[in-house]
Amino acid sequence: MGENRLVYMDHAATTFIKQEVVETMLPFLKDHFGNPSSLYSIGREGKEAVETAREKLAKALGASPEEIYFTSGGTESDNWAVKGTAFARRKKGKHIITIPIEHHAVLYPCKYLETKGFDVTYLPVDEYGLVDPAELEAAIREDTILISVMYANNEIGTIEPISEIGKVAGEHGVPFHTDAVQAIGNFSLDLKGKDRDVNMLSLSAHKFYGPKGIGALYIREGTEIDSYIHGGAQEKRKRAGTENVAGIAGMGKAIELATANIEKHAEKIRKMRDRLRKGIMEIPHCRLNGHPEKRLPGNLNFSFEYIEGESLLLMLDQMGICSSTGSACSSGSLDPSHVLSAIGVPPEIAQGSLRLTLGDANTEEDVDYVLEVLPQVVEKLRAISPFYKP
Amino acid sequence: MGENRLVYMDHAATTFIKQEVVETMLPFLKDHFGNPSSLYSIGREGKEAVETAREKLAKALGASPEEIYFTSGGTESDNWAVKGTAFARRKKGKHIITIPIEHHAVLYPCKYLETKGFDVTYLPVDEYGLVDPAELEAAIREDTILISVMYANNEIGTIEPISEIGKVAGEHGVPFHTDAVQAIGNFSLDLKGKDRDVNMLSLSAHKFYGPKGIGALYIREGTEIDSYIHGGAQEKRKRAGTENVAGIAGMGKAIELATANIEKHAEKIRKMRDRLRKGIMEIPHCRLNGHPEKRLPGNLNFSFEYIEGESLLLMLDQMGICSSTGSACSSGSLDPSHVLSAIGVPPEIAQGSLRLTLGDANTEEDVDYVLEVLPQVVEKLRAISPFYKP
Amino acid sequence: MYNKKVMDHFMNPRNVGEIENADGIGEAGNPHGDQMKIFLKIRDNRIEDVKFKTFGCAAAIASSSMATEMIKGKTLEEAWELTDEAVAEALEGLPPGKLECSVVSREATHRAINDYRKKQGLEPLEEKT
Amino acid sequence: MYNKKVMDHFMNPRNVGEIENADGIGEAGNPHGDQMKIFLKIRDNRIEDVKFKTFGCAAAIASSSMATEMIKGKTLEEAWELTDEAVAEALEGLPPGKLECSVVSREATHRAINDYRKKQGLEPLEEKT
Ligand SMILES: Cc1ncc(COP(=O)(O)O)c(C=O)c1O
Ligand SMILES: Cc1ncc(COP(=O)(O)O)c(C=O)c1O
Ligand code: FES
Ligand code: FES
Repeated sequence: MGENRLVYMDHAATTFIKQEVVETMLPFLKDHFGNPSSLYSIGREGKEAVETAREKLAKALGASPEEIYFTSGGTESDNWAVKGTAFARRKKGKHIITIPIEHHAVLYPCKYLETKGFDVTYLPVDEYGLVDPAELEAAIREDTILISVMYANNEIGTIEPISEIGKVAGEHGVPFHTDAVQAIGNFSLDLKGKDRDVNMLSLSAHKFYGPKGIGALYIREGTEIDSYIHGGAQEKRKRAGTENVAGIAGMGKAIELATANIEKHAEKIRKMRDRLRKGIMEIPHCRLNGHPEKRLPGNLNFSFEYIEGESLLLMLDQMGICSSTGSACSSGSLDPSHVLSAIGVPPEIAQGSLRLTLGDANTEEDVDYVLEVLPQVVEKLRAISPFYKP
Repeated sequence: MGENRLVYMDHAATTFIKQEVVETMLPFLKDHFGNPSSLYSIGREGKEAVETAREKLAKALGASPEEIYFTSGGTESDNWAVKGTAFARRKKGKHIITIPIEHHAVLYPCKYLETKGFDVTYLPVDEYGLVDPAELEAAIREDTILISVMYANNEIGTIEPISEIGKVAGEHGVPFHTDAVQAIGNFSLDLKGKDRDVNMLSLSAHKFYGPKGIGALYIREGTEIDSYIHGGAQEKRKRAGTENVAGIAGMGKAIELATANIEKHAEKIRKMRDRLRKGIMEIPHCRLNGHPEKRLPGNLNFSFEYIEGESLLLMLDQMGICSSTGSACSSGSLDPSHVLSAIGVPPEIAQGSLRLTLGDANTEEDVDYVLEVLPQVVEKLRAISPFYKP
Repeated sequence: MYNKKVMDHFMNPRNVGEIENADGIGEAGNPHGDQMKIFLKIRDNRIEDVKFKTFGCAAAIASSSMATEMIKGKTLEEAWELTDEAVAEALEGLPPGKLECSVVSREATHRAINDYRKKQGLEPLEEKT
Repeated sequence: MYNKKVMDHFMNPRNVGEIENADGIGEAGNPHGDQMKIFLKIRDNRIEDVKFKTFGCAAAIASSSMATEMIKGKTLEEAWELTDEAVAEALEGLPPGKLECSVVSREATHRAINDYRKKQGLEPLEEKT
């Protein structure tokens, strides 16, 4: 087995920051330190950087700059969208529809709202994680005030039928939020075109080669939503707090780069991914989780029977391969991944899950390397497993 | 009048980032990009950086690392402390005590809570902005569930009697939050010693030579508080969201530097400040706002009669001096600074207010320069003013 | 936030001062507490000289400066027609929220003109709205 | 998160395998779905050989490896006394939350010993709690 190689296949967890992005950030960590709210010149440089980034985000999403609000990341964006809408529309109803495979940044705010008198429907998804728009429509009630369905799932990569869902939501006059944290850079969004029924959309820079701790919420003009973080007059008084100027500038650059040539980029990643998938599927007792086709170009999620994910992950790490797992052992919780459970993967199989997510850090050699190492590691662990009978 | 000089006297708005701080951050913007929640090695580097920073913050505050939670800045910390406590203790009561000169990051959450059925007492302060602990005690009711009083005010620099307030709060069993955003680095905090009655404390890195968009909330063990941002398991499940690792690492370094030699540092700033103050007080029709002695070492806040603050600020900016004002014209609101109003400064005088806050960017030459330029600018504006009769 | 033209009229305002025994004096304020006072010297129905004093933001000062420049040498009827937009345009634009800062200049000018007319025994002109 | 010793026992676990016709076999699991199976070869009341198979996290595998190392060559009474803490200590510590992963090793060992005792017609030993 090879050594001293680092193969990063966990792009869904976070990405490296592109060189140009770091360079865009640096001036705001060094000389241009002024507070964007200040009136004098050195504050205005910060202000300009913030507005330039806002324009870049708007352009990438097909939105207007006035509809972009900066936050501290995808989690805050999701919290704001869900709770901000729920509280703003409380008088109109108390029913929210979401799906059980959302990120915890959507699910836990929903759970929290349940303790505050809201009703949440966790609409079941199919074995691939897909929402059925007709079922969604049937779940809408008189008092439904929000629908939140993610653009693409972070664990199994399944891409939801956002346009159809948006259409249903729009027809019933229910505001529609989508967590697009995993979507940016993987396919193009167009909030004035095919995504025109989306009212709110969350994103996070560290998933598209930008820095951590910075994100945004798109809020379509006219959407009813409360502020969530109150204070100073930043972000048109909708999201208070001194702006993370360096982070915002970096995110602007990052989204520009990530959306410059989406099709070609996605194609390249998909090609590598498909070769890896084919190779891994040759390992016996292995199944692919998520949809065979409707999935993020870089995403692979397998279950290897008879072995446990944290062990697999750590052995791969020892071989220089960075991956992720939905095993309960890895999280310190008793239950394996809520996503794998929701699509019906039995717990003992979910325990042996491995997520590999490809991205710009990868090359065809990485694929070769994983195809060399992974089968050996799986075999080694199976040899230790009391469940495995060769 | 001189040219091409930049005198930054707005340290209360934000500070430059120290070189060592930037250097501490850089590795996490470059190679060490792993997600701290990941189990493999490159994630663990991030995790370690986060924990090292937590220890540095704890040490600087006299707290335990387990009591430090990272946030996206002072504003989020204040929002969390106020709303998180209010919602967690709702069953015990609905009364909150704060003061009218708090930062909007405390005041607006309080206003928001009033719309949710909470009762807020805005305890009047004296002409210097000081809280009277006896009055505070008298304001405590059976159903008081939170007291929030800032450590030091950002506009007029007044330092509140935090130990006495804490004692009163403690004796009545009311949790006590203090916004210490302006305090860090200016005098030493000791949450196990003199500040032991503080239950929650907010801070923000960009006020002590760290980056923007990162802060922390100290939460004393045993304090009842709800999470405010729900999602992943970060921060012991109390504050979700992928950590801003670079920002956190930077904040750790920044607080270490800012608290390494507080007395000497504060003395140096105070000396410059006092000379500046003496010189400015020679300008006729000028008054100092805030307490003559109990104020932050770097803070000066004057009102110059007959002139308007935004004009003053912009003329100073043209001369290379960065400052701040409480004028309504500068904020686009009709009312001048809520802080100056609360300490009884008449609106027309508040309009002519100027805040100069000194810090590590300043030298004695800066003081000389401001003393040369400011009187001329004041005179020039007074010559334009219809109110001024020489 | 302000453009160069605005900054120039703010840093070097034209026509600052008062006119002794002015033929017309007008004063106007806004809810910010901002205030402008304008002094006109009028000969043959024409503004021969104008001076002002303003308390207010840079936009208010620059607008005062520009407005006085624009009405100098004009007949009273011409001066009456000067709009806020024309002043803002001559300044090559004002930031959002600062457009209203030029209102005081127009109001003070109108009052000064009517002050003169009153002294002359003429009917005051009326604001069109 | 795991120290070197743990990683060593995880990457190169000692005593992996099964013993055909083992004298005692024990199995234990935890609510995570983790599982350990232990096989003892016993001679003169002493553990002459031991093998295991474990499904679980690195801590579980390393604990299994260490526990089997520690009981090998011991009398059954000595082996019975092996505590989770002793295993964790021999591993130079386990991360918080992973201490319980060694519990299955102890339980499986106890069951294997009692399995042997049962086959020998002896009373099972009892857990102290
Ligand atoms: C789908 C999804 N939503 C939300 C988040 C949270 O974003 P952040 O890490 O910026 O808090 C993530 C990533 O962690 C994600 O994958
Ligand atoms: C006293 C006080 N509290 C809170 C804040 C808000 O902190 P941040 O700018 O990090 O949002 C500030 C500064 O803006 C402040 O001075
Ligand atoms: S065996 Fe599941 S956490 Fe250790
Ligand atoms: S005069 Fe007050 S904002 Fe312009």
